[in-house]
Amino acid sequence: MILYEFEAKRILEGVGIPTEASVLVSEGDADRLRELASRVPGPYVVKAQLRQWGRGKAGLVRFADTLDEVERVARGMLGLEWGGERVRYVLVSERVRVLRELYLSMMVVGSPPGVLLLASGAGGVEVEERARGGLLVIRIDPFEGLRDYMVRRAAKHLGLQADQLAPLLKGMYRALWEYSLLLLELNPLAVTDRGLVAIDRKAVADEDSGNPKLSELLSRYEGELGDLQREARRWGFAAVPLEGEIAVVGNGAGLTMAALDAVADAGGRPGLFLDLGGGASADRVKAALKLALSQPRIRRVLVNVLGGITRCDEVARGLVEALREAGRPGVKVVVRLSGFMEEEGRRILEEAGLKPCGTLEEAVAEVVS
Amino acid sequence: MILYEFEAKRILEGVGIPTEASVLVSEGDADRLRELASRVPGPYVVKAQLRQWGRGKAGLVRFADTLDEVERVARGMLGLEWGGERVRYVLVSERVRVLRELYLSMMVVGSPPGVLLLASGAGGVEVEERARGGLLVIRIDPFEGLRDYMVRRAAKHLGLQADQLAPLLKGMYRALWEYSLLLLELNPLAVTDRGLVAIDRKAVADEDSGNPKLSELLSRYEGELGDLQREARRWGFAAVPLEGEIAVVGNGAGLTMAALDAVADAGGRPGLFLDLGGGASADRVKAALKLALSQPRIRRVLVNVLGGITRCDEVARGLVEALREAGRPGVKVVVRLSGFMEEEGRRILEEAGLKPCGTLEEAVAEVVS
Amino acid sequence: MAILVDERTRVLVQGITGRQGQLHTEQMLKYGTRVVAGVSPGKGGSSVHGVPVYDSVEEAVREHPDANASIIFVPARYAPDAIYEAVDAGLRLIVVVTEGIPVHEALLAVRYASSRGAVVVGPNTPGVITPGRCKLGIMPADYFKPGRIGIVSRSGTLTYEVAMRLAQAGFGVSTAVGIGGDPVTGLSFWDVYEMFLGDPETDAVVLVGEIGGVKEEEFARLYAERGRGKPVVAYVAGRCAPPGRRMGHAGAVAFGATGTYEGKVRALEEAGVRVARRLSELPELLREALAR
Amino acid sequence: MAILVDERTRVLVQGITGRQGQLHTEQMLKYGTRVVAGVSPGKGGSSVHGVPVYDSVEEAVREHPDANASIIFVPARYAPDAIYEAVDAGLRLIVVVTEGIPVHEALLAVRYASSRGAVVVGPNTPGVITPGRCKLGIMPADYFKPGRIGIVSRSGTLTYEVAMRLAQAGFGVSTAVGIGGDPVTGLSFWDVYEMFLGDPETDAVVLVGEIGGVKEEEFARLYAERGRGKPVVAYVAGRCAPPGRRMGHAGAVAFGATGTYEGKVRALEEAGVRVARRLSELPELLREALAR
Repeated sequence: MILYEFEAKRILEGVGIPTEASVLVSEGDADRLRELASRVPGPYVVKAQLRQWGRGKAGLVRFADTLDEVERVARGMLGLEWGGERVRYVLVSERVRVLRELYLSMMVVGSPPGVLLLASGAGGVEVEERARGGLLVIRIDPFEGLRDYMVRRAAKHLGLQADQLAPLLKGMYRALWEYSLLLLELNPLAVTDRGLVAIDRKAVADEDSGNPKLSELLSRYEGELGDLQREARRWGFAAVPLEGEIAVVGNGAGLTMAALDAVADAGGRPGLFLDLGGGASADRVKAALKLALSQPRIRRVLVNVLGGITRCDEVARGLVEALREAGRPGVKVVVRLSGFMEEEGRRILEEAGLKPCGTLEEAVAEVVS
Repeated sequence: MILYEFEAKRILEGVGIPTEASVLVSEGDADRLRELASRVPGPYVVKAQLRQWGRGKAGLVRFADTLDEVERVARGMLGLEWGGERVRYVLVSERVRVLRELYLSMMVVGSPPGVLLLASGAGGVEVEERARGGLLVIRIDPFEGLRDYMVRRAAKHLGLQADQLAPLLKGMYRALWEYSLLLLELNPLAVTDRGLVAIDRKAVADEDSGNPKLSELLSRYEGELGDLQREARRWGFAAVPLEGEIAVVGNGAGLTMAALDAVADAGGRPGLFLDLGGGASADRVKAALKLALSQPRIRRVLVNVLGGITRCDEVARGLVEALREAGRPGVKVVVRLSGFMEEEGRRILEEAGLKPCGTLEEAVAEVVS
Repeated sequence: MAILVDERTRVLVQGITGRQGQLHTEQMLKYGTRVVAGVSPGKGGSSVHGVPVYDSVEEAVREHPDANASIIFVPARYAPDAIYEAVDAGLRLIVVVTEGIPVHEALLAVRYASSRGAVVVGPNTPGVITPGRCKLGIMPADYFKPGRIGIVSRSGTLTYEVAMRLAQAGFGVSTAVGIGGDPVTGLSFWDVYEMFLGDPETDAVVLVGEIGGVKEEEFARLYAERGRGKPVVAYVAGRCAPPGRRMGHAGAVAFGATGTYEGKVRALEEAGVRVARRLSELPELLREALAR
Repeated sequence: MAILVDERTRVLVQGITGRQGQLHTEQMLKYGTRVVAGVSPGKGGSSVHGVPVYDSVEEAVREHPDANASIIFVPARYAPDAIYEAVDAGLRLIVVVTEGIPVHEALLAVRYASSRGAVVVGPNTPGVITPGRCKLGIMPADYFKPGRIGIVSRSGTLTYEVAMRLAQAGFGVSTAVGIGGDPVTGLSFWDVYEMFLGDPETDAVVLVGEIGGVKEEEFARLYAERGRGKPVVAYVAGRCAPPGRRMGHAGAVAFGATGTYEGKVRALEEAGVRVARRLSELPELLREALAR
């Protein structure tokens, strides 16, 4: 789960990391915008809140000198659609006088297992800019935690006093564990005449963590899900709506992405990614197909299931039932099913007028044709 | 630092481990004894509070059925001297109906570094008794902590439900880390008709930990120190008063204990153990000798210093000064000094009428003669 | 030889009495895997498909001292505990099938295992198979034919797809290892590649990656620095996935410039790894790599 | 050979600018120990007795890649951090002279070092000396003559006393290791004994113990179970110490039935270790043990 910037800001404030004064304006508060913004000293930065990267380049971070300007800019942002997402919130922040921009981040990594601390004397949007400032990488073993010597090393690299940097790094490391964060990024971290201020930030949390401290954030996140994704979550599916009209349904993220790539490669326009996850049982496959069929934009469906131990005949019966219950005229369904009792499964599909394919390529060719 | 039982009891209660109802009576409260004890439901157990093992065998844990009995027994205990210690507190506890006695303890160990969890179905005073009940030893790696599977194993061994035992073990493990405990022992842990109750307990804390949670306990401990030990702590010496009249002063616990053993072996009666600790500098050796000389019981002093890098001539001058400033007629001082500039040191000692010895055996023979 | 598992592997199944545990114990036994014991707290004394069940790993290992590997089917909430229990009982190979283990808990458990010299495969892995000799996992065995190609993959079903295509093209598999789809796993691509390097029964390695994380990039860096002992051919899923969206349940999400398809392919190719743009190209690339 | 340190040891001194650090750097250099660098945060660029000083271990190791051991003179409060820094910089032998490190912190630091394959000697140790070849510690070198007896000790000055007595009786020392006086140390008696077992330059081992803790008992158990490759003669200090009193600053205290003199001597003797009742008996027992 990618957190909103304002959510990350609150987490940082909770662990004692200085941030700029700001006020959050949601769509519903649009009429109180000026009043809310007036609580923040100008001049301003107005930032669209989005669960993705790249808003800066898209013009969704804007300076404003007056409240009039804030109002105009913020109203322009609220409700905007960008990258498949609606701007539900804007953050109106005081514009901090920045003497120097730094970059600091921590992320969980796998091999060897630990947390990476990245620090660069050059803040800013681009990785390349960071690299120019020299990117310091410190590996924190979870069994040692953040040690003072690391703080000293990072401080030296950034041209800061260790005492000045210590509370920030300790706060970040604490937040990473307390909030089950996979990534926490201060970019830029501003050197100002009143010390270090984290004026922009990103965070990604492990939504499977079951961490009670994330429950408020999770419920906001879930409240923003469309019907499709809400229904998918109920079944434990992973659904990502896309722009086109072909739904790609499969079991396993890798396999389903591979099918998606193959469809796009063959000139098709994927409109839905739907991963059943583990356990391609008959009822789950049936539910997934019904869900795909319920999407008005979807004109074609590719079901690609490598059953393995599950009986293909059962899965085939589930698919046929789904079509009978939720089939839409003019929606073409192509199935590729492999595993135990495959022959019997193909027979059942054929009898129901479904096209059973032996390979992914065949199925892709069929669905885009 | 060996904690008082009542201190350990409070720690256990703080981490949610059930204990019996009790009231603490200090020497100063002796006149309110009956009133205090009446807050506890009878029948009673009256326990002298001591910073050592073995009070049970010494008759310092007594049952009492009535408040009259409590009063008599407790008054008999308060102020008593036992094992070099005065009974400053008694704990008056309700006598819990025990269905079965268990033993549980956790201790910090060195190799491999971790915490040992010991559990036995036979509680009681003696190790042998515990062994009879089968002593389960579970090694807890600090990097895993107390895991549920360990709780299940211990519960099975003790004939308890895991759910029943879990809060106790988790509480003990937490207390061990929160209070820098080296040892925490529930012995016995009582199985009663209202569940598990820790009716007796021992704890040893790391007094060097600098742990703020120990500060109250440490100041009580320090408040009980005699002048000798208080002065020793000021210098960073370790002093243990003993029964006899020969003070054994040395640098390093092992060497000083070896000298103590040698003195006892030769028929001498040690009256003070005084370890200078690291750094046998002239001023520290001087201070130690003065401290030993200030003890009225001490008639002879053995100073055994393996200087190493420190200059023996400097140390010798310090010793001579100490004698000049604090020497007592009739107190014999024997010195064995070894290290850099040893010859010069011996010369200085001889000039001052001190007997410099070349070996520990020589010095011991001289001091007991 | 092969890597990780072979005919000497003696398996203990943790969570054997659950639905998945029972099903896959049966499947592993059918395949010929030597499953010697199962563990399920509170179910000690029973048996599953003839395999005796114990209350704890410690008891199971005491009764079956030949056990040298474990496979964990325990639900996510209890799975970390099962890993610690297996490590502490001295097992040196632990396959964690369970998905949905909190990442930070997995981080600690996996690090703990490594500190005690145990290898964790997974979490969220289909397991390990050395075709014809030992299956320690949940993969449909039919897709894997014996041969001389090593497979290392972040994916589950995509691995089966790859193995099937290799078999159709005449390539068998020495060992296939699912390192697991979660952001933190016990083994990296490099760890497994190094094992294949030491395995005389493996001629080349197929690496199956996905967008998200930096595991492919890390492999590329190490392969460029130290590797190249055996040819590696790769496929990376997720070329058309939109950035910032989590594709599936685990680690497949690209954040900003991290974990993108382009970044991974560039890193791999610069390191000397041929990357198939389509699955169907894999056998041909493999043939070319072996010919060189 | 010898164990732990010899002429190939290249030393880094952490806390080199402190009083103790300066003094013992000088002493080690005088002895011929190759001290290649020192570390003292904020003092980088200076030098101590000709040894260059750096701000961090990482910088020191970068400039002196031959450094393979560290000795720590940092005050107790900062010493754990110094251990982590040394481990993370890849040093594999770390001698911690500092006393008074909180036991629970030492526990974690020492366990961390072992998880990364580093050996910690101490805390609260005089260090390690291989007479005539390398002194990595604070012991007065004169007491230690080259020879074929290994010494392993919990004590500081008592070790010097023992070494002196051995020298007077004609025995030299292969290596003397102070494992450290604190309750938790990086090395156990057994760890060091095992090293001596593998050292062709050591014929027998003198173990110097103290009351308190269970280190001597643990050694006895392991020696009875697996050991006896080389004869061991022991001395245990504290026979006349009263129970329940902390003798000295570290671990020397017997609690109840744990850590008593009698228990230790019984355990050692039952395991086949001769225990000298007096220091003066050590050389004779050693002679007998070697004759057998």
